[in-house]
Order: sequence, then structure tokens, then C-alpha cells
Amino acid sequence: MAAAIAGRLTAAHVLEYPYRRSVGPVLGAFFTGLTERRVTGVKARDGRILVPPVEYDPDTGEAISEMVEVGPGGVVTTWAWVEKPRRKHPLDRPFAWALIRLDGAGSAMLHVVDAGSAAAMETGMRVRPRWKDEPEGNIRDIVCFEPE
Amino acid sequence: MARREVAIVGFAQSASVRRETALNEVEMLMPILGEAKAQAGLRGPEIGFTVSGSCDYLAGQPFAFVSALDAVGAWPPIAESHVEMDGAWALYEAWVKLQTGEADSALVYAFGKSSMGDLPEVLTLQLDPYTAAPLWPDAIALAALQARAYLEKTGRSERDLAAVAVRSRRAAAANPKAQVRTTADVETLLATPYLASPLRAHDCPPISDGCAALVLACGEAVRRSAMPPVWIRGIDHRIEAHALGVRDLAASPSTRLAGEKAGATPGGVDLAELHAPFTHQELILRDALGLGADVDVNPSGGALAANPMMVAGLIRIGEAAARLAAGAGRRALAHATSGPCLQQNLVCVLERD
Amino acid sequence: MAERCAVIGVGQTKHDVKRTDVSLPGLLREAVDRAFADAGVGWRDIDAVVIGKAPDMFEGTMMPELYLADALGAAGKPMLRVHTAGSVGGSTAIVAAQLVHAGIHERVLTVAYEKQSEGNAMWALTVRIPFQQAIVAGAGGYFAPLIRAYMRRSGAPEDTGIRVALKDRQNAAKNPYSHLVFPDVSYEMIAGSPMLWDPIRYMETCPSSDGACAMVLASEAAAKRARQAPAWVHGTAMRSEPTMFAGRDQVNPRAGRDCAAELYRKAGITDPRRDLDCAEIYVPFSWFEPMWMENLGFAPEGEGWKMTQEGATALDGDMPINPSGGVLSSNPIGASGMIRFAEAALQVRGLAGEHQVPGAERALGHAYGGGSQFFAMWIVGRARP
Amino acid sequence: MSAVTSILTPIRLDYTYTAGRATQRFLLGMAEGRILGQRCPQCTKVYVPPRGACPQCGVPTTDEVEVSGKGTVTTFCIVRIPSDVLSVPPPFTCAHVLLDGADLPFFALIQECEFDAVRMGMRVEAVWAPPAELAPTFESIRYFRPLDEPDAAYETYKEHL
Repeated sequence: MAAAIAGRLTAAHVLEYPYRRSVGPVLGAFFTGLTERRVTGVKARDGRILVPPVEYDPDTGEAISEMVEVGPGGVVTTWAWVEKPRRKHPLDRPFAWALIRLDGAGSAMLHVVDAGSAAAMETGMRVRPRWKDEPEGNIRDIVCFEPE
Repeated sequence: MARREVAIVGFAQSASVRRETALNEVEMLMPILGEAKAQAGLRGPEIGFTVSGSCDYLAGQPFAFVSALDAVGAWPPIAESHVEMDGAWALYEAWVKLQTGEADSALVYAFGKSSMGDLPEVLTLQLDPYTAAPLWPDAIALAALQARAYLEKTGRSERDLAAVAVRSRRAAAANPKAQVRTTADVETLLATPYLASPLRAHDCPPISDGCAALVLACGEAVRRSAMPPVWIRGIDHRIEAHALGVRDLAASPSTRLAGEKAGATPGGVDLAELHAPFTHQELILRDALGLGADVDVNPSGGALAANPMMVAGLIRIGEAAARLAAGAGRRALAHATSGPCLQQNLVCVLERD
Repeated sequence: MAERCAVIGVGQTKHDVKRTDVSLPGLLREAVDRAFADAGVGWRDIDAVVIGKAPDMFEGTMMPELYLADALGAAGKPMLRVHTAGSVGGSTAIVAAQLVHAGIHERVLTVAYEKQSEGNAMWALTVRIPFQQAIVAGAGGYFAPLIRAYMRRSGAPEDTGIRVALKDRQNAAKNPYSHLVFPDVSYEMIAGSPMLWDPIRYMETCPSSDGACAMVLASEAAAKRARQAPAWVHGTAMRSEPTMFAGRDQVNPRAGRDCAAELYRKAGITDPRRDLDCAEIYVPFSWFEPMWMENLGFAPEGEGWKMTQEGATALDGDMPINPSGGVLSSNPIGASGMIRFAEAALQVRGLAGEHQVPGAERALGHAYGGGSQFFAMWIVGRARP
Repeated sequence: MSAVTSILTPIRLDYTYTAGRATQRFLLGMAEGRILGQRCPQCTKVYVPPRGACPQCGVPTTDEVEVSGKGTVTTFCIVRIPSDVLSVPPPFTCAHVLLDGADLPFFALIQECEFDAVRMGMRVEAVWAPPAELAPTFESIRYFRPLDEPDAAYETYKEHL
């Protein structure tokens, strides 16, 4: 386990847990929707549709639960091009992180866009989700977004 | 209730380094705590309250802060607390404690060895654990989303960002505790590749190991100090919504509000130490705080030159105080941030007699 | 002179081994919504939020206050996150109280939680750290030798721990929020339960729970407008000492004794057993009741066990300890300390329901953590100090 | 598909640890079959293993002291559930062992006797790994075993409980 490197004892330490998160009713509805290839948001008191949904109105603190389907297409509100993906990134080729406001939504969600090159990216561009073959009910059921 | 006047009477920090392999946290902290206390003219048992800031996830083990107490010499037992936050918030807790009148002096310290893990990945765990963290966006990618939102909203350019980096690194050249102390010019920096566009390496902070300690005092305890007291005239902190997609990333309303509540009036300060780990964040913070071109921003080099996590915010306060104490100005503003893309911010207004 | 501070609202979740019916925000809000209903306040009334929990690794979210800010109505407000190991629930409440004592805020929401089922608490506590000696059997393996040392020192009868567990488990049956309830609990059932870390038996051990606790703390002016009678904070204290040092008394740590002494001085307590009506103290393993009785000055050194054996600590005794059923019955680690503080407040407000100590006027809330090295305590009273 | 009530989010983070100056000294001693402690220059107490600081005085401990592999059980616990980190099957006994010449008990597994034969005051000694297997780890001391010596008097170790 320990080895002397450059005169110092060093050792690898791995912190690894398979967290199982209970999601409650609102996120539960969102993730269930993903298994059916639908994206849903929640209606806040001011009428905004928040995507991904939250259980409590960010302005009033009230519990909110009215789910509304949005998208599937949407608009990139900001993006960042990654030339060299990290091991844990969703795609293993160059891609963009993006905030995407789905049609009908009042907030943007974080995901990735598979656009081939940075030159194909632009704020305001339209994108649509590419779905996993067999959705499991988590955010990675959307493999990525792609230019429309 | 009238506020008690609280002064910073001691400050010390380790040099920030890319990887501290020789010393553990306790060995790093001991000389720094000793130096801060010596400046304040206070011995351990005379200090009324001790509070620290750190984060277990940097070290990858639960209760990582517990053993750091060994550096303090907590005997006889001490009144002590810990925040799982940057040390700037530990300083806030200490300031509150002094306001209650239960203590007349406080030792604040913070430590972080970011080099132990893969920091951009570790910071992913700060995100919404249901819909954001499972995608594993790293801290640099998130900052890049913010940077583009800022540039496109304000019409500023990547050149403006590089100019921030150049200025910070030049300032850091005079700071022996800083880590990144040399720089190329703007043109050369702009020719380097993106880490995550629109951010290049110079737009991002270094990964740093380090620690810092600061002593606060009230009333009679202030007189013991070897350092000219620097008074905390106002301090406040605010948080905003978490999800990036509901925030205006090009602005920092929580910084603006904290600044107002702390009494940071535009035009009223000679220098400012802003905890801006990314170049564009310095510009966002300047806007939020109304800092004009006449204010000397980050004369230490700032977090772009040395960014020990959980410490860099506290260092901003200490650096600002040390500069005032050395006569570099009369009034200063110090700022600390926490969370992705400036989610939480603290502003502190300092003044020399 | 500091401003007065009062507890005007208390809420806690139903504690359970796995609260799979709620998300993290949902868990916290179950406690917060109850505290708000008790206090008669809404989000607009809250000036600041102070949150506490034990290690982030239990849920795998780093500095979770950042994510939870929205669900806790903190946007635009100050938010602090406290972490002082097992005592964190208590120290979180104290940090919140200081904000009121200092005259900075009128109403502060404080909340503490743990949702250990999402990860695995035992793993997190026994995680193998390079270059450190392994703790081979979690908290039980750490504390069992100290209990043996106490037994040797005090000469306490060997069934003292069984009697504590019996009393706490009987009390827990009167508390609707309890995680562990054994309706037919008996002395024999506890005595016959397996030894885990000898001398600690299974039924003398705390569970791992999911749960949260919240309180609304208020200034005197705000307390006047509260919906129900407040509990006034008569004093708070925190003390820490190093985990290990030569000659350290881990059975009766000085940090605990000093903490209690400061607390009693602030609250005007000269004889705690006489002056206090009940106490909620942090007893994760049954034997810590007699140990803390001595540490807190309720009994002379070496005689804490007598209080248990004589029934003094029972709900109808002269010094009821853990009327709620205590940590032995519900243990969402980060919240466990705050539940002690909150239960003390419920007692002096007369709102403790079936486990109410009749006529309780002054009560102690106690939490400890680390290797019996971090202490947080408060005394609350029905009367304004 | 039925309603989703939970999600699985595996998290793995990789860290590289360094020992720190004092711990490195101690562990290199282990690799040589030696137990190295450090003495506090202020209170003169000897810490084994050393962490570089006297936690009571808050000063660096710099004077190195080699201590004996013999010591006294001050207190112990019989573990009757499986350990995540030890391959020894339960029940087994873990003890606090005050090494001769040290001022802080050392956590130790006791073997080569019945698990319930361990007592407060029992004299024990370290059993080392075979020379070829000595390494800079705590596991170089495999466990402690009873010594054929009379038990230490309670008064001699009661300050270390």
C-alpha cells in the first residue's frame, strides 16, 4: 500500500460509496417521466415552469407539485466547450457543457451538447435530447442534447 | 444593540504550494497559529474563542477537522467551534461571538490541502445530487458557463479576462506567500489553448495547499497587539439560489446585498481583496460592489495566484487587514465566496485608525 | 449585556431507519414546516439560516447547505453551516442563538439532519485511512473500552446499562417521533440481547436513523408575537479538548465538566440536580447516562450509576433524563444533538405530550462528539431570564 | 415502467495521501521493527505514534524516543461482530496498551490467548511481522500477546484511562 516516492511515503486512498437516493414525489415524477422519454417541470406560484423541478417554490417556500411537460427541444443559454473530456464526463469526445432552456420552461437545465466542434456551438442555438435506448429513470437517460 | 468594535490584531498564512508533501495539517498549522497569536500579543489560554473552517471532502475522510485541533493546544479545554466552510465564515462566527460579549478575543483558522484529491471533481459534489452531480460537471466547466454568460451579456472579451490574470500575477510577484508569481503578457496568454472555452489556464486558479490564522480582539485585548489594529466596520454574507439555470450568472446579487449590509459604499475604499478564483469573477464582483478603477484590487495577487480551498476567503480578509496595517490605505473591502459560480458571498469592510 | 433569545418553534421528523419516502429537501422541510407551524411564522419572517450535520460523506454531498439553500428559503439571506462532529446539532443551535443574543437577527431558523441510509454510516466511520491506525469496529469499538474503564473506576453494578436502556426504551414508546419502539420491552429482553462490543449489548446501542430537527429562535420582541409559549435560553456553552493526550480522562472529560460549569454560571444554577427539572443528554450507549451524570455534576464522581439504579432518572424520578427516549431510540447523527436541545425546550414549554415532565420549569440540553471531546449545552426555562 | 422512487448515484473519488513528517518517521521505524515516539519539549510526555504536535501544549514534538514493545493493557473491548478492516473472526479483543516509556495508550489487537482472558493490567508485548514482511505500516505489528509477567497494579495505569 505505502511506497516511498521522492523520499515521502505516499498512498492511494479511494473514497467510494454507491449512494441510493430517495427522490420524493416531485423529482420522482421527473425521473419517471424520463423513463417515458418525457421531460417535465414543476409549476411555481408565479406560473414559471422550473426544469429540473424542485419541491419548494424558490420565492415563497411553499410546496409545489403540479407537473408540466416541456420540450423536448430547447435553446442553449450559455455553453462551454471541452476539448479533452475528463474520465467522468458524459461523453468521451469533445463536447459542450450547456445550460438549456427547454421549450415552455422558465429555467435552464445543465446538460451536455454533442455538436462535433466548438464552431457548431452558439448561444441561442436550438437543441433536442438524444435518449438512451433503455431509460432507467435518472438524468443520464438523456445521453446528451444535439443540434436541431 | 450597539455593536462592539472588533479589530483584527494578528494574521499569518503559510506559503501556498501546489502540493505539500512533507507536512500534515497539524504540522502546517502550528507555526502559523503561533505567528498570528504572537502578533496579537495573546497566549493561547488568553483567547476567548476559537473557530476554524475546513472541509472533509478535501481530505477525503470524515471528521478531518478533528485532529487539526492538536495544533491549537486546546488545554485547558477551550470554547471552540467549526464551520464546514471557508474560514471567512469562521471569522464571521467569531465576530458574532464577540458581539454577544461572551469573549473579548478570538482565534480563527482555516486549512486545506486541495492537492490530495482531484479538486475539480471533488467540487462536483457541491452540486444538486439528483440532476447535476450525476453528470459530473467539473468546477472549471461550470465557471466557463458563467464566463460566457458574462462576456456575452457585457460585451467584454477574453482579452479583458487575460488582463485580469496578468495584473494578478504581477501583483503576486511581490507576495512571497503566493504560488503563481510570474506571467507572460496578454498576447501570449491568449495564444494558449482553452481548458473549457472561454476559459484558459490563466483564467483559473492554481490548486493550492495552505493554511491561515487570524486573531480578533475587542476592548482591552486590542492593546496587546504588535500590529496596528484594523477595525471591522461591517461584515455580512448572503447566499443565492443553487441551480445555475435559475440564476443570472453574469451578476452577483448576493455580493451586492452583502456589500450594502456591510456598509461598503462605492468609492469609499482604497483597496479591495476579492475572492475571485476565476478572472471573469473579479469583473462580476467589481460590478456588484461598484469598485471603480481607482481602487487597488487584489494587491496580493488574489485567488488567481494562490487558492487554498477553505482558506482563500479568510486570506482575503487577512491580506486586506495586513495592507491597511502597513499603511497602504485607510479603508479596505474584503470579500470571500463559496459554492459554484459565486453562489455565496461575504463582504467585510475594514478600516485603520 | 446580550439580547435575550427564545425558542418559539420546534419541529422534528418521524425518525426511521430509512426515510425512503422523502428526498433530502423533503426530509428537512418535514421538520422545518412543523417548527414554523409551532411558531406561527412563515419564510418571510426568517432572517438567517444556520444548518448543521455530521460528515458530508454520509450523503455524498459536499457542503450540502449550498444545494439546500433553496428548499430552506435562504436565498438572499445569510446561511451558516456548522460541523463539530457528534455535538453538531447542539453547536448549530448555539451558533443560531448567538445571532439573536448578538442582536444581529430577530428570527433565525436552525436545522440539523442526517440521512444516513443513503450511504452507509458504518462505512463512513470505519473508512480505512492511509497512515492512520484503523478503527476496527466503529463507534461501539471506540467507546466500549471507556465504559469498561468507568465500570472499574466506579464499581457500578453490571446491569446499570441495562436499566438505562430499559428506561429510555420505555420513554421512547411515549414519543411519536421515535425511530426504535419496542412495545413489550423488558429487562430480560435487553439483558438477553447479543453483546456487540462487550460490555455493550445490542439493545444498549443507538440505531442509525434518518431524521431532522428544526427550531425557530427569536429575539424578545419577536417572541412576544409567537403563537405559543416560548422557551427562554438561560445559557449556552461549548468546550473542546484534543482527542488524545497523555493522561487524558476520557471517562469524565474535563471539557464536559468545564462546559457544564460555565453553563451553570450563566444560567444561575448552583445545584443542577435540584435546580433543573429534567435533562436531555447525548447517550448513544446506555452506560453514558451514569458517566454524564457525574460529568454534568448531577452526582458525585463514581456515583452516577446510583441515580439510574434508584430510578432518579426515570420519567417519574426526581431528575428525569431523556424523557423522549434519547439517542438510544432515535439517532440521525447530525440532528441528535439538536433533538436534545429541542426536547428540552418542549419540556419547559409544556408541549412534550405523553413524555412531558409535569411542571418542568428549567431543562438542560446536552450534546457531545468526537472522542468525547466536543461538548455543547444549553439551559432553557419557562421564565424569562 | 413503474414510478421511480430512488436513484443510484455511485461516487468514487481518488486521493493521494502523504504521511506527514512525524508519521513518516514512525512508519519508517515500523519497517525496521522499531517503535519510535516523540517527546513534548514542554510537558515531556512521550507520544506514540507521534503526530508532530503535543495536542495539550500545541507545540511541535521534535525529540525522538524509541520505546519498548512491551506494555500494559489499560482497558479493552471484546468485539463480537465482524470488523470491516480486520480479517480476524469475532469474537476478538481490542485493547488500549500503554507501552513502557510512552504516555499515551496504543490501540492493539490481542491474540495468542482466549478472547475473554484479557484483563485490565495484563502485561503484553508486540508480535512483529516476519523480517521480510516488515513495512512502513501499522500492520508491521501484527498484534500483541500476553507476557508471562504479573499484572500491573491499577494505580500504575489509572491515570491513562
